[in-house]
Amino acid sequence: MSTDTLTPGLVRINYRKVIARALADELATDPTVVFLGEDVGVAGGAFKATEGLKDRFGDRVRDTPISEQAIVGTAVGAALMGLRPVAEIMFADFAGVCFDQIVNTLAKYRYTTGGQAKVPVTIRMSNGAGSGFGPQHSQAAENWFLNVPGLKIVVPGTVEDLYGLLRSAIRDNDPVLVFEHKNLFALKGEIPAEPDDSFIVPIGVADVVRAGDDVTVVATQQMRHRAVQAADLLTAHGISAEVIDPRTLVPFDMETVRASLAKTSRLLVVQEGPPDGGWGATLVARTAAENFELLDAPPRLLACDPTPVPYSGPLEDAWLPDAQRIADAAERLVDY
Amino acid sequence: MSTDTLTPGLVRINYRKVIARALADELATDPTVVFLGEDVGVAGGAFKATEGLKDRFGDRVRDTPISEQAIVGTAVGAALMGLRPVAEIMFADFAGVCFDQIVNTLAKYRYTTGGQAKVPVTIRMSNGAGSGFGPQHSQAAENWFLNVPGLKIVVPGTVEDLYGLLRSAIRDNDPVLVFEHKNLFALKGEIPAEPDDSFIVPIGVADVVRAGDDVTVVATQQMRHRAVQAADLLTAHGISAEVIDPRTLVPFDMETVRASLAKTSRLLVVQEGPPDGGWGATLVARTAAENFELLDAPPRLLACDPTPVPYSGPLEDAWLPDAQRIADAAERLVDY
Amino acid sequence: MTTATTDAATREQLLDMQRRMHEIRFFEDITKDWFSRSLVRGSTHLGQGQEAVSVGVTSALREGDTTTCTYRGHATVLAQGAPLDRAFAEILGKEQGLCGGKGGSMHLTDLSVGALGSFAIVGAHLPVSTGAAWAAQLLGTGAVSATFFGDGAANIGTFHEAMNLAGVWKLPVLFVLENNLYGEYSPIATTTANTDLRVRADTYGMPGIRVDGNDVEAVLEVARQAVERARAGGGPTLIEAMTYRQSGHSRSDPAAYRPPGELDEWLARDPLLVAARRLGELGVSEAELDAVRDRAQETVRAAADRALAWDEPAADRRFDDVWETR
Amino acid sequence: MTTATTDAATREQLLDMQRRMHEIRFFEDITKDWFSRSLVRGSTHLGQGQEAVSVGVTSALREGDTTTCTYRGHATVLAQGAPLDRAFAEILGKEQGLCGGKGGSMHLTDLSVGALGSFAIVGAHLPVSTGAAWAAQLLGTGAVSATFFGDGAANIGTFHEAMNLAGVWKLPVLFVLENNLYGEYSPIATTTANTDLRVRADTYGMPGIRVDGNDVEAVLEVARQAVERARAGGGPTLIEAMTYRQSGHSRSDPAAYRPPGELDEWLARDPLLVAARRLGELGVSEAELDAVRDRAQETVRAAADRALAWDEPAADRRFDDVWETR
Ligand SMILES: Cc1ncc(C[n+]2csc(CCOP(=O)(O)OP(=O)(O)O)c2C)c(N)n1
Ligand SMILES: Cc1ncc(C[n+]2csc(CCOP(=O)(O)OP(=O)(O)O)c2C)c(N)n1
Ligand SMILES: [Mg+2]
Ligand SMILES: [Mg+2]
Repeated sequence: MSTDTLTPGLVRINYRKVIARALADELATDPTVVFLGEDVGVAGGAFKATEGLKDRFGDRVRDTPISEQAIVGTAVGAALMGLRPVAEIMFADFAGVCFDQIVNTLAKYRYTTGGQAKVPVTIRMSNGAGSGFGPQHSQAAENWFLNVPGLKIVVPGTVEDLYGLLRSAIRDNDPVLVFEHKNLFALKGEIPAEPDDSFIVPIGVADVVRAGDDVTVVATQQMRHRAVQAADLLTAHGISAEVIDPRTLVPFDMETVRASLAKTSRLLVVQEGPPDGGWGATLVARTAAENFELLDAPPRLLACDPTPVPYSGPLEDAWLPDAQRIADAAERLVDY
Repeated sequence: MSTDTLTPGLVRINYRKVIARALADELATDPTVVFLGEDVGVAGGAFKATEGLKDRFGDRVRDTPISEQAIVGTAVGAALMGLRPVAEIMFADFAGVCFDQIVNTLAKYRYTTGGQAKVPVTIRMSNGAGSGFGPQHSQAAENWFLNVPGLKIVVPGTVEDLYGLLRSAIRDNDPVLVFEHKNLFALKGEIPAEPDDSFIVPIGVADVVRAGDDVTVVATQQMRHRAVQAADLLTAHGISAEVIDPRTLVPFDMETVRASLAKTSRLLVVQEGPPDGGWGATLVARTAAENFELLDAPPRLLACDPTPVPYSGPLEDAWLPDAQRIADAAERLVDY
Repeated sequence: MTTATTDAATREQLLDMQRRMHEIRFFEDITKDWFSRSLVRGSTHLGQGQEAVSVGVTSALREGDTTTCTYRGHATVLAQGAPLDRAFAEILGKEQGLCGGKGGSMHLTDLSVGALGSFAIVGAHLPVSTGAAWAAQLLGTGAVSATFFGDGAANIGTFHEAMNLAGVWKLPVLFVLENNLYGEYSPIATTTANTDLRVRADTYGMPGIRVDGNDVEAVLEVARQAVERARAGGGPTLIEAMTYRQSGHSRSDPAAYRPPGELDEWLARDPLLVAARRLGELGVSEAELDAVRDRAQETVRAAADRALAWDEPAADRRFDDVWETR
Repeated sequence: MTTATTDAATREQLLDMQRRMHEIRFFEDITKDWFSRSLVRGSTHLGQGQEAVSVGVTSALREGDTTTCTYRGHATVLAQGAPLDRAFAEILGKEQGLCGGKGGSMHLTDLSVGALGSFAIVGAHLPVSTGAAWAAQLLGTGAVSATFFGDGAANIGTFHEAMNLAGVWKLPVLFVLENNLYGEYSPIATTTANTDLRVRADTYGMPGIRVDGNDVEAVLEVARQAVERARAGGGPTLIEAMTYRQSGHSRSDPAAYRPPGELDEWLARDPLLVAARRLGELGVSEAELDAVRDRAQETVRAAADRALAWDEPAADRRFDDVWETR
């Protein structure tokens, strides 16, 4: 994360507002980039995350009806004709409404046509719990798409990663789902004052957020930040945790995790969302199969409870693993 | 599986036709059971799996427009008013179209209302590859729903299990997704000539299909049958494989798997569909976390390739693990 | 616009509807206050100015009839008879909340009064009401389902599927389109090819009636006709109630996109004023009207106080209510 | 019904359309034969009897225009210009197939001729054509998108969403509804509240035109008008082409649900007969017509033979084409 004194050439900006910056930089760079979604234009977005784009880019930024299936399908069709559409689905939970378009149309287009079709569509969605939005507006919906080859999935956890990965996503020739965690909207970070390609973050490369020797903690988005807090707590117990943020779920950077396990021999995956069928279980399973001999303790998934996201504060707070629970789980692995 | 000589009181019937029998038996038993879907009534179903029901049960069996969202939502609404609707989604792939209704409405209704609502909806869908239906009609869509608490998921692999689990599903007070594997339609089995409650198969109970000591192979539906063939191949190599069919994915019968691992110390999960985010990875992860000390070899997931389901025969055949690949994977575990 | 007739509602009934509209208005005043003071997390969606639609339609219903509505559903759920205190408690995330605190403002539900649910996914509830109506048709209960949704929701797939299904099965459904001229922030003409939404009813083989949604008597009257038709097996009706959302879309929206003067025009046609004027014509005194209002305020305040005093749920209540058996 | 005018198509053009209809008919004869002999796995959906719709509409298009269609899409994809042999090869799952054997009968696609795809999910392609039209509008290419779908598809959510979006954005789309009176097996009246599907166009702010879908000249004429309107920025059109599926829904369907006599009536109005009669009026001899037919048969047979001789893909080709980079 960023410091309080500003580096020259950089601007300080929050996770919510960096979205418009990343979009603007790509819209300005590439005339084939277009952007559509509900209230994204004139109103500047439901979260005011896309303000100013309509004024600056006119017809290339379009407000749509409340028609998520049409939004995704339209993005696909436009992509086939040479554009690079970015579609906003306001809350990731609404991906349920256009799941078919994402899973059966977008993800499979290239394959089904034997490689004829290139579908460079980016879908931006706000995901995640912790803000009291209740069961239908708080899901970690990235876990719905793991079994669907053809998509790339990015889950930026910092301002810098959101900026760099969103730009990468738009430039990518494959469909990319970008999940923006709404409980990180106020998080601050630093990006270049002027568009600068060196701040683009490649898809598929994990970030070793904190180096350590005793246990590897893999976490994304708000769990990444809690994992760092947990690492602080663990230091007091003489435990040195390595925190890895994969940043991309598909394709997954197994190599960085493997290299870490070669040091630590212990894996804790902290995943937002219920435990079954998520990326956490997938990572644990791959690790168990591919890196069994590296492990000195059972690889462990710490996820949310197997329930929908409850609304009430005390329930939602308990549902999300906090730093203490992460630290405890890591400590148990080290003590194994 | 069944023998060629018919047991008295039993009838021999195939996997496709047993669907109408199970539905008829429940419709006859409970007047609140109703059934809706596209072409399920007058036409007897796209696979002729529901023939005769409309004639016998009249208005309680309804043909719908091609409107999957309305089909599921209507089932939910009817369930709230005291009915036990069974909805057919013709191909499981079309669950994409009504994913929101299944995931956000049906699965969460009870929770969101704090337990006020009981939603005894059964959704029947034909899933699976192997028949040349191509990328949008061949998916193992059961893997899309694992991260969604509130649903039960059953995946019967025999005529007896389909009969018994479909009846259980309809009687269950929670939403149940029933996946009927279309590449098993011709499989034969035996069920009672007259409705008989002792043939009901409970949800959440695995079946030890074949006992063995050296390796535990867990597989469902067509993979279960290939696993049994693989066990035969392994016998020739002096390896004794235990084959477990979980039959239900949610809730999952971990106890039966654990008991088997206590004997074999080796786990091979064979799962139809791409590897990431599926029930296979979930089982491997749970086993690694919960039963690490039982394992003498890395728990292994043998899944299909990380691609959509290809249409062409040689491609689709290669995409699905066959008995030889299963046997080889099991043998490698035993040799570990 | 259909005009209200004197026969459509007795003085008593109108007074009662006025009381309920006042209660809902006060309920949302307090809710707004709680949110603006960050006493509550998440978001809320006020329907102030639209109360006459829910109160009018539910007044045409009888026991056994049901409603579904949106995240902007306080009015519908309260009009259908959910208790004020437990509705407040749900918004506060309390144990005694209608949904035990699991749903919140966007999910108020009270099955005991036929308020089948508030839905946070635009359009998701329309087929649920279709299903409740199908059950009524099959069971022969004569019950009717009313589903409330916005002008923006008329562009989503479920609207189309539910309307067609109800039309072809002749289900007893009232599709109550609360046309408040905006989606979240988008004026209807920017998102809707033909803004005369009522004509869509034709394509689904049902009558479409436009009504002044700020005139509770007028709403009651068209709802009564639609209910009668539905109970008699005549099938569904689309009621397009023209109304206005006096606040922004949600807690964070100042509604700066509204053209100047628009709000004032609609405030002058506030449903509480419209009903008060009518009650005046029917001989109800100012003092009586004030008393109705003051009693409503009293009732709502007392309910809010009760809700505030209740406990939050214990953290492990989050595990309950996922499955009945597992 | 709009009637064809002599101006609408020259004799040459009609002869050419007749040739293409014959080719499509023979193409499906062979496909049917392969499936009935289980030379091919999976399923296929024949559109025999409906050829005039695809041939008529695509004849109104120019280079750069695009189509999308359904699993019942052989006609559209071939009419749009995909090569017969590679289309056959795709159905056979051959390496040389249009999609390398990955898609099959339900997914014939040839981007090089603007055949953007055949879709196996009912309604999924409508918004894709909307998107292609949006690109044309933004890029100012003047290109038009035609999307073909059935009467049953008119009841699914994407139909509604795509029609409304195209209407409000005034996109250059031809929504070509092939009304063949049935979904899979369900007659339209059992699934559709108002079977006059053309009127739906009104609710989406676009013209709706019904045309005799078995008269290729008539189809061409209305398509030309719609294309002209679309290119001029006038927005989308709904064309409801009344036609008939001469076979069952898919390989396994004997179509026993059809009332007696219905098929015969429609066979008497077979698009090949209609066009032949018209060509006769225009002075084309029987012998010339026979020659057109025979040449078409020849062409198609030769294409089938080429396709049969091609190789199946190597098994590891299944790993290609999932992602461009990974
Ligand atoms: C499927 C879906 N898409 C988008 C949203 C976000 N959203 C919530 S309210 C709203 C506007 C709805 O407008 P309208 O139907 O007119 O109802 P109103 O809010 O005016 O009562 C939108 C877009 C949602 N909740 N669900
Ligand atoms: C979303 C979805 N639901 C159901 C189906 C199964 N299905 C395939 S074709 C068909 C009937 C379509 O009827 P229509 O739109 O009239 O087209 P036609 O087949 O008559 O050309 C159905 C229900 C499907 N492919 N996709
Ligand atoms: Mg509105
Ligand atoms: Mg049809």
